[in-house]
Amino acid sequence: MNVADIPLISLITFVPLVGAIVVAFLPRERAGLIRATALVFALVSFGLSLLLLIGFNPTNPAFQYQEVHDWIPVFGIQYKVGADGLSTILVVLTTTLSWISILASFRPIKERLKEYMISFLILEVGLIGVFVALDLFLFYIFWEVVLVPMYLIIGIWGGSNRIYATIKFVLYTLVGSLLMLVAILATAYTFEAATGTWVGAFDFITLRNFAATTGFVSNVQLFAFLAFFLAFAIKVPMFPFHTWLPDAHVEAPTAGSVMLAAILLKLGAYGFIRFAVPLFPAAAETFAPLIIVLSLIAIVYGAIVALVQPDWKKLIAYSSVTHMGFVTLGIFIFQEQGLQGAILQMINHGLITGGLFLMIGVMYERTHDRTIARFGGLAGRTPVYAAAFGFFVFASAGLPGLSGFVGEFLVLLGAFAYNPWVAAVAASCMIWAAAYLLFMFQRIFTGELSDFLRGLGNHLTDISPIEALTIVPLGAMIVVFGLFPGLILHMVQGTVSAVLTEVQGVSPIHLFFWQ
Amino acid sequence: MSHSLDAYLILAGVLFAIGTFGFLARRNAISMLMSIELMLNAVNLTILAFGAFIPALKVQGSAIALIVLAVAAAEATVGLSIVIAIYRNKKTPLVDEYDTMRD
Amino acid sequence: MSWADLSTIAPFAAAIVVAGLVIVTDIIVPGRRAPALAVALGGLAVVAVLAILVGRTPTTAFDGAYRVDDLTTYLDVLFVAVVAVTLMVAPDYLTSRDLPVPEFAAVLLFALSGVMLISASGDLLVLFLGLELMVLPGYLLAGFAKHDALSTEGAIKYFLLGSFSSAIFLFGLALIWGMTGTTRIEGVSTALAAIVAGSAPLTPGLAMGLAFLTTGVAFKIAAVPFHYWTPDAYQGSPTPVTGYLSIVPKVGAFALILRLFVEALGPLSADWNVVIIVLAALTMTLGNLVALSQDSVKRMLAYSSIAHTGYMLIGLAAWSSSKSQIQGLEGLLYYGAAYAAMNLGAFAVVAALQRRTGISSQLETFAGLGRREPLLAILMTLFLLSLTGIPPTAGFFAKAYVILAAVEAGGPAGILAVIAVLNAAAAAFYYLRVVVYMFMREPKGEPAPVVIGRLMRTGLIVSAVLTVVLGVLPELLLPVVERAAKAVIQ
Amino acid sequence: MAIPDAVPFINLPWDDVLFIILSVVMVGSALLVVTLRDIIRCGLAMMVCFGALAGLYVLIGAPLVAAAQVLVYIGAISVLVLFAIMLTQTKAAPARLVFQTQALPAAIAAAILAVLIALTVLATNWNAVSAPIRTSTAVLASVLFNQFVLPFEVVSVLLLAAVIGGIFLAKREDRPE
Amino acid sequence: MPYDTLILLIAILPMAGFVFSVVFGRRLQDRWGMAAASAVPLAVIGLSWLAAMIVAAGAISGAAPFGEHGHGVSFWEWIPAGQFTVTVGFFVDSLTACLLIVVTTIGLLVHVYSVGYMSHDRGYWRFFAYLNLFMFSMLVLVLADNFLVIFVAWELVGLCSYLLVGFWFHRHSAALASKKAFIVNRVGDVGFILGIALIWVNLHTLNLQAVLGQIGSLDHATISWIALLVLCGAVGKSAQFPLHVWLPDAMEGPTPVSALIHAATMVNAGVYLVARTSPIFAQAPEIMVVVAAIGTFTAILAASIAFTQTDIKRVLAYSTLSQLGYMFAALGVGAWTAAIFHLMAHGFFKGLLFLDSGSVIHAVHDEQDMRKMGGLSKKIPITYWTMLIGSIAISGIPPLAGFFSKDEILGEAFKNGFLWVWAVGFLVAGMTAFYMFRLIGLTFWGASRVDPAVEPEIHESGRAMTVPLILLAIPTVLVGLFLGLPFGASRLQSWLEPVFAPAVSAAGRTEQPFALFGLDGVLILASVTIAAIGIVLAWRFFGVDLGPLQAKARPAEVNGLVGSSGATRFLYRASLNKWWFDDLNDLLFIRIGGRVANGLWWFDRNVIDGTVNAIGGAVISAGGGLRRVQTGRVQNYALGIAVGLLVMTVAYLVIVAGR
Repeated sequence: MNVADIPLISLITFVPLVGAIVVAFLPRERAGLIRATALVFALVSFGLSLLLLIGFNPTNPAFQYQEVHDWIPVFGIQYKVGADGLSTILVVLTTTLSWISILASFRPIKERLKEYMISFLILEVGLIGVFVALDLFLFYIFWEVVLVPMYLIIGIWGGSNRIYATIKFVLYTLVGSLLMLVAILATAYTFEAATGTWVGAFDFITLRNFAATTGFVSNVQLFAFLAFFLAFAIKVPMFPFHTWLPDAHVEAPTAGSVMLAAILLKLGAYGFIRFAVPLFPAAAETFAPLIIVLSLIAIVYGAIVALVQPDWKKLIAYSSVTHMGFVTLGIFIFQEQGLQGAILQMINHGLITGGLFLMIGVMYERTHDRTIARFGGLAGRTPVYAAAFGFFVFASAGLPGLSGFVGEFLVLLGAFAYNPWVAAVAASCMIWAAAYLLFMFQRIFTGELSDFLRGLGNHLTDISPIEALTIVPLGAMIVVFGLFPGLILHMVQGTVSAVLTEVQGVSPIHLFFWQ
Repeated sequence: MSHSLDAYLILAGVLFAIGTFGFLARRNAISMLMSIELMLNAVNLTILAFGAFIPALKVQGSAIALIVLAVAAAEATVGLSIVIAIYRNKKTPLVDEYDTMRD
Repeated sequence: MSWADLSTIAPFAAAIVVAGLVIVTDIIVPGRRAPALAVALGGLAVVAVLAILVGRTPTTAFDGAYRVDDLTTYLDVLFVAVVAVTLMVAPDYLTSRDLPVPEFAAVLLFALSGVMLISASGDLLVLFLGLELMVLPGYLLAGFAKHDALSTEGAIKYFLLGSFSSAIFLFGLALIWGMTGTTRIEGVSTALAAIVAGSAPLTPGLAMGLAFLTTGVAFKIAAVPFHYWTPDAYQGSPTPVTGYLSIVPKVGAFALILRLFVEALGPLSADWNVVIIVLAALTMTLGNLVALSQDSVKRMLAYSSIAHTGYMLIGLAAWSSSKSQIQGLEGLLYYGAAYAAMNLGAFAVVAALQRRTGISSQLETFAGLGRREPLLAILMTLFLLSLTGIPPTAGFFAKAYVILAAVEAGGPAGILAVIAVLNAAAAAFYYLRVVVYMFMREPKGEPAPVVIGRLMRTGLIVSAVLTVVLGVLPELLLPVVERAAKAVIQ
Repeated sequence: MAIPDAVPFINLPWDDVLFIILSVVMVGSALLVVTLRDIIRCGLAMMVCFGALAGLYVLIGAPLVAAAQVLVYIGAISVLVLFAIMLTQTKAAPARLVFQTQALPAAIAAAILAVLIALTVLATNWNAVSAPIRTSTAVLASVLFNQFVLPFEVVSVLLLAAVIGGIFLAKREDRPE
Repeated sequence: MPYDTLILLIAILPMAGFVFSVVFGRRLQDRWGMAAASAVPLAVIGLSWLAAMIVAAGAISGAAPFGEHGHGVSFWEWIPAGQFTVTVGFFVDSLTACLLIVVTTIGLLVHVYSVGYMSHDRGYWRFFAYLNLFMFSMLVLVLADNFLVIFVAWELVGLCSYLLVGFWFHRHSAALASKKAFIVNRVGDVGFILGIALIWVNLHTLNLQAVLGQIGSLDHATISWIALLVLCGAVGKSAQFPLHVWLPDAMEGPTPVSALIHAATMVNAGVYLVARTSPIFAQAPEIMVVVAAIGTFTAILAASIAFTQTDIKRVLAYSTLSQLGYMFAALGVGAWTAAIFHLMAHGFFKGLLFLDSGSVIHAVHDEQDMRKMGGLSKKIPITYWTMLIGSIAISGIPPLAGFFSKDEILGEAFKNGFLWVWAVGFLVAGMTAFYMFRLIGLTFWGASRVDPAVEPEIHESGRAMTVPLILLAIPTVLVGLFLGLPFGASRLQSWLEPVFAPAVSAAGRTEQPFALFGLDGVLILASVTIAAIGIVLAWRFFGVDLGPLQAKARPAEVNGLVGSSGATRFLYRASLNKWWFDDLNDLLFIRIGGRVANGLWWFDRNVIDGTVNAIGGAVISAGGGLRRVQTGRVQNYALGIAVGLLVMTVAYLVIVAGR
């Protein structure tokens, strides 16, 4: 059988599901077996995604490895998946962090291990699905599928205030996503009304061409874009919609936080790039100024608030707000470097913040406390841990040579071309980031060992090999992408130019209360 | 007067209204049941009046009325049996005291 | 009355015969539930088969009083299925409270015959009779646990208000007869079409008739503000009955709406559509809001069923274009099936928990279920997610369907769509609350172990499978639904 | 001797007079039904009311229905009701309040309803004929067994169901309470 | 070996050393001891010094492939983002060569010195790893041929500074200082990065040579903006006012670090950058003035503070600031060569001075307060003599390095018509001489105030430390004569002429011949005099013990002078409190900033999140309210239905009437 015939993407997507089912039938008491099985399936999916990466042809801007099966022909709804550069990168990111997170859950998770692994694998299915779905309906389904396992992961294995956090997370996300559902249906219907056929009404590629040629009527664009925007903005999360994030992060178990920060937040940005902007360019142009302002607020505001966080995880959570602010900024200046920077920033934030949360988890395992005030002088006691953490801290602060820098710089460059003052405000985050990150690092690692830590005695061991195993890949990638960002940039070049050709030169819709 | 449909209809309306009042106002389950019978009869009167004064309906009226009569009977049966059943449990026929379930 | 007529009404007749047979078996072998159940379930199978056979070709009998079309078949099969599952779920619950299964089955079958009559009626009087035949057994079932104060209380509330609304409904029918001079559905619609077409303004009498009819059906589908009976009746009834009550009479009433409003009063759709939109908005909003603050899962599900009435009404609200009309009806019918599967499942789980007497349906009962009864907990989660409308479940696709219709209709219906999704988001809160209790809370004290009989298990599995299948492969049902909808709107 | 075709002195046609009398009786008794304190009297008043109604039926030219009315209601239902009353009679009952606390709003609502109906009836043109059409029993029978045969059968089923369920609910099997 | 390889090696070797130390350093140290841990780092620096020297020689001599205008090597395309591409590459011309000489030489010596200085520290291997990393970053900084790559190195040296200043992280003060250094630098970097963006947006390239070549094509405003923004970066890195606050605190780091990073090399990066981009500045005269102003102000500000500091390293730190001020002033007045000249000279003598101070501190057991020293000249002679040489050099006494470089700056300033620059510079020259000899006096001369417990154990440092001192003393003496002998075009001028030619021509400057018996002579005389005055004053106040010259310290007179008038008292307090800059920052960024941050957080919890929760709460309580409608009484329900019916009827009547 020909290699091209292998439904590679479907395999990547559903191998974890198979894993979940297998795990479901394993005896509850065989913890080791359950762990191993989950890890193996995650690794298989990871390996397959690497095949995708290798087989992907960056010079071809089209969606590759497409699989199309009719699903609900009445409405032209298909099972249609495919990957362009962006999808491929994000899929690989997902599969990578999935197995890392599962590995990282080995020690912390003892309660209801089986349910945990099942939820986690299903979560992975949803995440990958979102990135490869080329049918809006399918996309929405995967989008919602992500919600449930995350809800359980936070709600069951989370911290003391987990239920509040998880319900907030779900409801908040639902409000956005359900409106998005209405928007998706409205879009499809508009297409059907215009062309007289349901065929392709949910097919992204068809819709994109439609948007490029005929274009959706302006009020549909406005409504649909706003709905999409709300859904994605909540997920990103953008400035006024961000308050679910700190709670969710603080309460979630380590691996949960990792997936949340590294992948879930990317869903929103991905949605913007893939759907919101190309489908409704005029509306996007219309609201771009507003979104840019919100992004700037997020960048500065998030950083300042992060400065005074008493909780280790909360601090990183707010730093996520800042970094994702860069992403949305980069997207909505509609400028080549900006968009590439945004995508790069997505990946980097995934790696870096994921790493940070893993590290925090490592220490939480020993201290069962995240109150920064109770730490201090850790560097003397756990030098390797401190060094590794410092590495991620500086990566997060955008130190050149590490991956964080290139993304931010490209966004700045784009922003500057858009408007120097925007760039100036955004650039100020270089100071902020340094401030809150180093302030945190200083409080936790330098000085004399705090009484609390001294009280832990021998529990306070340095990082263990298996933990290191979860960190090292991330660190390596951070360095590699820092020195050779081209690896990613070449992949996404096609996506970027495709999106920009959609949106550039489109004149914004004139609103009586706007512009 | 007895030759005008309106008279009968208004009469029926009044009867219906009285029935409604009884249903809303009485406390005793059985009185409420009786009120419902009044309302049904009001409807019957309407039907017959239509049957009598609208040629298109002529015979139908009576037929329908008969059937409605039977339905009313069936309802009464069920109703009374339920009343008896609950009376066994609650030892009172006063409906407004059946308010265990609320909110 | 000819043989042709008889063969046409065969399914309906069969249902009644089966009811009779059940009673006979009970008289032959008294005090044993197995035979009666066997007869009932077997009979139901026969009924279903007959319904499908007869339904292959649209026919009429009793010169148009009885009419079989695709809608009839679809609904009949649906109702038979629901009744069958109810019969699977109920026995454990009933016998543990020593309530007789045969009588239960018989009454249930009578109710079935009633609702089948509705779905097949081509005559307003038959429609009314069908309605009565559907609800009267309903009252009895509600009070079936006759030694339980709550059950009888629910029953009498249901009965009193029910017959009150029946009287109102009947008055409305009378006025329509007076206006149109016929009881046949086509007759009515043609007459009304003539009136509407005529330059003369619609008479107040017609308006009043519409008002009374709308009130009547709004009560039967438990639309706000005519929903008051629902929570009490549902909470009081024996749980399996609640499951049945929340589905068959509701969907039956919707069938009534299809026959009466869409067919007979079709020409006046412009008038009643407005009211429907308002009702829909009120219903789903109030249903969800009140459900938020319920501590008894049963009562919560009662309010949620009110909310779902609202969602189903969206299907009728999407009336602006003929395309959206079809779309809406299809959505409504699909929703009916989906709703049946998931709601029945949810109540089945509650029933399973309450198998022993004295177990309340308070949230506390569900605490830690995830540990004690993983299967039940997972199934419950599935049903609740479906009720929330999370893909890939039946509930999601149904919701999407009606919303799509509303979006197509645009205008006020479009706004209704937005209201609907906001409601859905709010609803997630109380559905997920149960999940929270099942998986994230530990039980107080030592809860009684749960025993699930084979029948019960089958019932649960069936509804679970349906819930998933209707979500993942809607293609299976869509053509059927489409034909059914087309049967109503030519 | 020949009866004058109008009542002396008030000079109204006989059936008008009858109509008035009957309707007054009916409405009056109906009001008693919903207002009397002693529920047994209510039952009796209901019989009277239905009797008057039967009279009206005759007047309207539906003697068969009138007969059925007398049989079913005065015969069956009322008796049933009276039995029920006996069964559920509590010593205290008559002493208790007759009306719900919301009697006044109920009255208002009912009044508005009546007025509404009356107004609509008057405002509507029912294109009715001026004289009631008499229905001969023979025609009615044929209609009933052709056009309305299905409803007729269904009603029997309905009654059957009602009876079965009714018996189940009402019958007292001695079980330890 | 071809030059390209050498150029690459210069930078790569230290990196290799760093990686090696990170991986094996710790084990080597635990297994084989200190020497093993430092062997590789030393070796790589030595080699890279060798390579640097060869390359520098080639570049200066203009040998092929360098020629007059230098030679570039490019390695790989770093960022390929559509039109925007950055290729990492190195570029070597005579300017680079000068920097290479300074950096590698001093770097090498500091490494050697550290072997002795750090020999008692457990973090020995770590220290060398950091040093290597720094060398790598610094060398990349001077070699890079692309603005963005410069920026990368720019940040990396910042990182190294952070790591090394905070080397003793268990000291709270060290941790704070390192953090402060990094953040303050970031402030400047923001300007720099924006400048880079501005350059690209206008020229679509970031290649150094290309940009400098095309800069003329831009309009004046843009050029000025670019210059200003680039200046921000320079000011941050070179600790010029107002971003000077980090440098004194940076003295928390080990002394070799202070010598290498905070005196000889990293802090010069700003000077180098401005010199490197001289064509840009040359076309933005207003900005040049700004540069000059910043430089002069910093020079006098720092000098004034240095007067009263008692921590030996802080005195040197402030003198570094003030010398950097000189360099900026030079850049501002267009005396680029002079700036570089002073940069090199200062690199050597300030490096020397710091290493000396380190040796002193070592001798008196980690005591840095000069009030607890004195009379050390006999006990640690090598340190003493080398430090004396350094002080003379910095004071601008001929014929040592400082004299030539400083005089060239002052002379240029005067000739280019920046009289105010000259005047201040002139004054500062005197102040410098004064506080340097105050330092010498307090430390080496007079009676010993050393803690008696330590007194007997004071001894000269080991050879590892003294040899570098001597080696550094040599250039301190000779570099001026060698490079800057002003008759005709000095050697350095001839080297750098091609580099600064475009700038000079753009600024429209013409080199006047040097006139010893003319203006220049007068100026030289003047500055030498003022330096002498400074020294003499210092002797008068703090004593002298120099062969024939003998005098006692006169503290009373110092106090008398300070107390003489309100003005003097104020000046004294101002100097002591560093003109309250730290307090100002503390107020602005710690107190007020903290308030703002907390305020925002409150806003976040109570307003934004509050709204979210409020909506949820409202919905739920609405449900709670509505459920009361369900009274449980049938009649109430019935009434509800009846009312509903009435409303419905009316509604329909209305609707129908509307048709």
